[in-house]
Amino acid sequence: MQVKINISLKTGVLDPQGRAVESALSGLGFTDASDVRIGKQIMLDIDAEDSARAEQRAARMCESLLANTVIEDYSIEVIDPS
Amino acid sequence: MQVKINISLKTGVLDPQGRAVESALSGLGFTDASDVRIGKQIMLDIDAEDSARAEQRAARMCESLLANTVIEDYSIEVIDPS
Amino acid sequence: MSNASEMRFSDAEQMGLSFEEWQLILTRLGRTPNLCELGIFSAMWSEHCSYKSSKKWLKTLPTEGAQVIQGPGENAGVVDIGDGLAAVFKIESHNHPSFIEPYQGAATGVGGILRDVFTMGARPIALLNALRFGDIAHEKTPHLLSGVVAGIGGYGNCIGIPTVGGEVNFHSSYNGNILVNAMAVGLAHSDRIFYSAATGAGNPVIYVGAKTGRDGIHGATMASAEFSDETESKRPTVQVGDPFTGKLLMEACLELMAADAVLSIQDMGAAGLTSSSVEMASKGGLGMEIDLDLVPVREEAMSAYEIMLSESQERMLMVIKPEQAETARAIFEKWDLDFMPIGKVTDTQRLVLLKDAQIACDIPLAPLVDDAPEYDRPYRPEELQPVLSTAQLEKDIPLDEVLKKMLSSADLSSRRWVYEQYDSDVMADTISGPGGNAAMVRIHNTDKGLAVCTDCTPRYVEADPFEGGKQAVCEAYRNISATGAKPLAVTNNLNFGNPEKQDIMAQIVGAVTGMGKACKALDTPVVSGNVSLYNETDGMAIQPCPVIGMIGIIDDWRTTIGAGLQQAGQALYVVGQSDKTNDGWLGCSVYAREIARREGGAPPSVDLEAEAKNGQLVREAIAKGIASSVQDISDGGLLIAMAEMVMAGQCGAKITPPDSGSLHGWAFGEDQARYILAVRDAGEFAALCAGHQIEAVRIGETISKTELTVGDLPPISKEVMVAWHTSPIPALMG
Amino acid sequence: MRSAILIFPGSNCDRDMMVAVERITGRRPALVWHKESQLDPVDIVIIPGGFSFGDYLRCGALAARAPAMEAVVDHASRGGAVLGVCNGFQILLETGLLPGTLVRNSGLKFVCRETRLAVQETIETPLLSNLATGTELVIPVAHNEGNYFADVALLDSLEQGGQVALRYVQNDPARAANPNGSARDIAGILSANGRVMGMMPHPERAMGNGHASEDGREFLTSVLEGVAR
Ligand SMILES: Nc1ncnc2c1ncn2[C@@H]1O[C@H](COP(=O)(O)OP(=O)(O)O)[C@@H](O)[C@H]1O
Ligand SMILES: [Mg+2]
Repeated sequence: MQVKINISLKTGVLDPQGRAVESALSGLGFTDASDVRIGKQIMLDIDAEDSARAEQRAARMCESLLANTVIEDYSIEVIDPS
Repeated sequence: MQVKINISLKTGVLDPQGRAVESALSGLGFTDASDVRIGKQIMLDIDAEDSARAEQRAARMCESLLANTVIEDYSIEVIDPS
Repeated sequence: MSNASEMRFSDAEQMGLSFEEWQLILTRLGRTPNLCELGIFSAMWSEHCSYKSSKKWLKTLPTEGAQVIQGPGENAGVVDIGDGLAAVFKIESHNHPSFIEPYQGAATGVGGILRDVFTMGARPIALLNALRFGDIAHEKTPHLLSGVVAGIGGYGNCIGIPTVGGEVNFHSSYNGNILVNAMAVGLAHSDRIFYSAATGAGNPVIYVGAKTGRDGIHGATMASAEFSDETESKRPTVQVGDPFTGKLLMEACLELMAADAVLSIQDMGAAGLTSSSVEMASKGGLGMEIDLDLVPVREEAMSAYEIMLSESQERMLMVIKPEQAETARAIFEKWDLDFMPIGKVTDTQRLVLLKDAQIACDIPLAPLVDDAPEYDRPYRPEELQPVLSTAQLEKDIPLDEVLKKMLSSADLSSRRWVYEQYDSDVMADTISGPGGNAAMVRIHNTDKGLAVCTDCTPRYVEADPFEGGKQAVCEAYRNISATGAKPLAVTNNLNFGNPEKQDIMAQIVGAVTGMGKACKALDTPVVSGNVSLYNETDGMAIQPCPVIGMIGIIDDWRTTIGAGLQQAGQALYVVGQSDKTNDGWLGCSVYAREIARREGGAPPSVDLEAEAKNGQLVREAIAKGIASSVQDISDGGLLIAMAEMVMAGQCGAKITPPDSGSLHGWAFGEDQARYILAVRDAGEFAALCAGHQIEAVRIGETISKTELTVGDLPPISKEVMVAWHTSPIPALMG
Repeated sequence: MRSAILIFPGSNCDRDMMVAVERITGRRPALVWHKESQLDPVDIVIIPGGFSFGDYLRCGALAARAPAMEAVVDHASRGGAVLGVCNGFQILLETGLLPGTLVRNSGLKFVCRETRLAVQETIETPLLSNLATGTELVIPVAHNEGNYFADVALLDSLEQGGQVALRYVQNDPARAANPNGSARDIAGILSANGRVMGMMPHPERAMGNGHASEDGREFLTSVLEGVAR
């Protein structure tokens, strides 16, 4: 089952990369961009009976490794619940 | 207008990070995970009249800075076309 | 093209083969090749693997000397450095891939050259690079510069080998063809060097490292083709470096070699499994049989052609002692790497590949290697450039203004922005890192130090290939000598345009001949190298750039000195300059380009005898503790060298120009074979010079104020010079 | 003085640290492979710099989940001393033995350069025993992610609790003191009990004897003598 996990920095956590990208964008003339934040997207296959179970496993993976829950939030989407 | 950009490695391009994470997951007992690929998710605000225009601007930003189109694909989603 | 269908000349042509080469393949095989076979021929006969345009001239290089353990022809050169130890080193280009994808191109360049070195049983101890970018104001330059530098750091920092030196220059001829050359130096026991020749029919052939994907297929032929805007848009699959796996592979290979299990070993570099299997088998005078279904792959349905030509990174091919197979497997398992017996050595002198239980390739090895075409390409040297007189070039601009312009010019400004992105201290043996003359790394746990540098002055080579080839060697020689180390040997990277053009071929011939002559005169034989041709975009060739990487040895690293001035009250001398050259050679100089806005003109001539003599004098002055700082005089001339000594030092300098002649010529002329020395004892130094029958000119002394004073002109403070010097690149890069 | 140095795939300052510790103490540290789940009793565990697991996912994230780190957590929970340098600091943060996080350098580039550090006034700790408050040390850094980040409340509490061990101070007048944008110029911190320390600068690269500075030796000597008492 294909699962998509989005990991983003909690609000208030410093995102130097996002900041630098924002200033680079404005340097290139993209002054219409603001509030740039950079997160991760993890795609993976989980061998599970149903999507509820896949989501549960994904959450476990996030809690124990994929996200640093002190500074990051995560969201899970089961893409292909075939 | 809030825009979400997903950037992922093109198929066939080696994803050493994904590989390392996959083997760490399996070391932690998550043997049900496979095919891990790690990409980026960029959230930003674009000052535009409508979502078509926001999407167009985002595509420009991807082409000129955000994505490395030699090895990465990108997709754009306008989240809040308010 | 499908694998099954019979190949035609049009297919061969697409792969870059000529009609004669196609005919030769038909004759040698006695039949038409299939796709996989044709791919193997085209890769092996590409410029990149066969050196078909340059071989004739490479053979003229001096490659022997008492210090040489292994000259060109192996993965890297090997030089004896005493105490049972050997330095193993080589330089390699990754120009085209770095232009397409600067980060990954540069990173994989570093990974590749490191594999060349540890394949020979050496632990890498230092990395260097030589980079050329387009005009600093060109729109692509910042992107390429930042990507390449990040990529070099990305690989070297992660794998934990210090990047200790290199060079970066800018010129519009590189706008569409940047140069990225990476050099690695390793350390091995001189009686435990590993080679690539396969041994013992029946012995297992093992594949280790990362899995094979569809990356960079036909990179070797790409590197041999001229660029056009079209190739840029084609965007072949880029190889991605994985320094983490590279580190594991390095540790696993070194551990396996220590366990005495390896008979022969070869990394998979350009043309991947093709060149590694062909070279191992042919060097051993044997054959090889490989079952491609056993090759670890990371993509589905890969054809024989794709597996053989993939340039996926971090892979090795080995022949091991059969009885050690289990030990070997355990080591690779410990490091979480693939370890797969994929075939065996045979005595058939053929390369036989199986795929899906069928023969996918069966070709005799001899034609692949021995019949690789070797061209004697015609060449026609351009007319030599006129000598430009100082009067033709000198501009009526105040000296401090010229100094400011020069110090903040693209080519002379500080490279700190670049080298601070490299971990230059890891391994904790860096005695002096980037930013000075040659870098020095300690031989771990000993008193010895290895000095290393890379050098080339393309504008000289363009103006006069022969003198320019000599000069590249001499400049490296001076950089090594200025640390007190004795120059030992060189590696070289020949970066040129299209050799099918007679003027370009003449550049190659001239530069290689000059380089050879200098290496012979200075007893620094060539032990390895690399050739990168077709560096042209839409018919515009690069300034020729035959980079020299040199190593030298010092018995006690504690005796080395730097360029920075140490103490007030010391005499400053120029070695290698008689009063007669006070007029200075401004033709083809940085001054001519930056201030007089005139490129070309004959470059300064190179006197090899003077180079050897002056180098010897400087090394002795350092060894005897007479000199306290030394700087060689190169780009920008005497005043730039002097300014660098002040900027790097603890005190200042007051120097006096000669009474007559051209002030700018004296300050910025680029006459060769010169050094500036600050000496502790002028009397001792005079005696040393007299003993060597060398005249040194006293130009001034060190002073306690950290400033540079020239004659009666107002002093220029160190802070001001440092600001001129360090700001340009950060300003460009934002 | 018994010490142990952890080695992960991708560690690359393990040998440098081993050489430094042996030079100071005359005794070779035990080298512990990441797959080992037991630690022999030691006075201090040192987690060296490098790119454990390639820095993939987040720096230190994969190493923090290795079996050997469970043993380190045990050791720390019994009051054992731990020093993490550079990647070792990142690993300690991921393990939760130290609070806060390290993010990308504000310049978004790897930075390798000399820095000057000032020893802060801290809670009671064996790790800084010989170093008076205000002592300045010149020690190089080399990292991509050394930008210490925590929310204001945590930063305040670290300061008030005497957990800030080292700060960057002016070295070269022509350059910023702080090489990476680190909050409040923090270069190293202590755990609440003063027995676990993480720092970005590399003391093992400032051992004199050919290095540009000898201050790292002074620093490590203080650490090693402190925990041996
Ligand atoms: N310019 C040169 N001068 C001397 N030797 C060279 C030169 N170019 C290549 N060689 C030698 O030819 C051999 C093949 O080089 P190369 O194809 O770059 O090796 P690899 O396949 O390991 O990349 C090496 O031994 C190399 O040192
Ligand atoms: Mg090789």
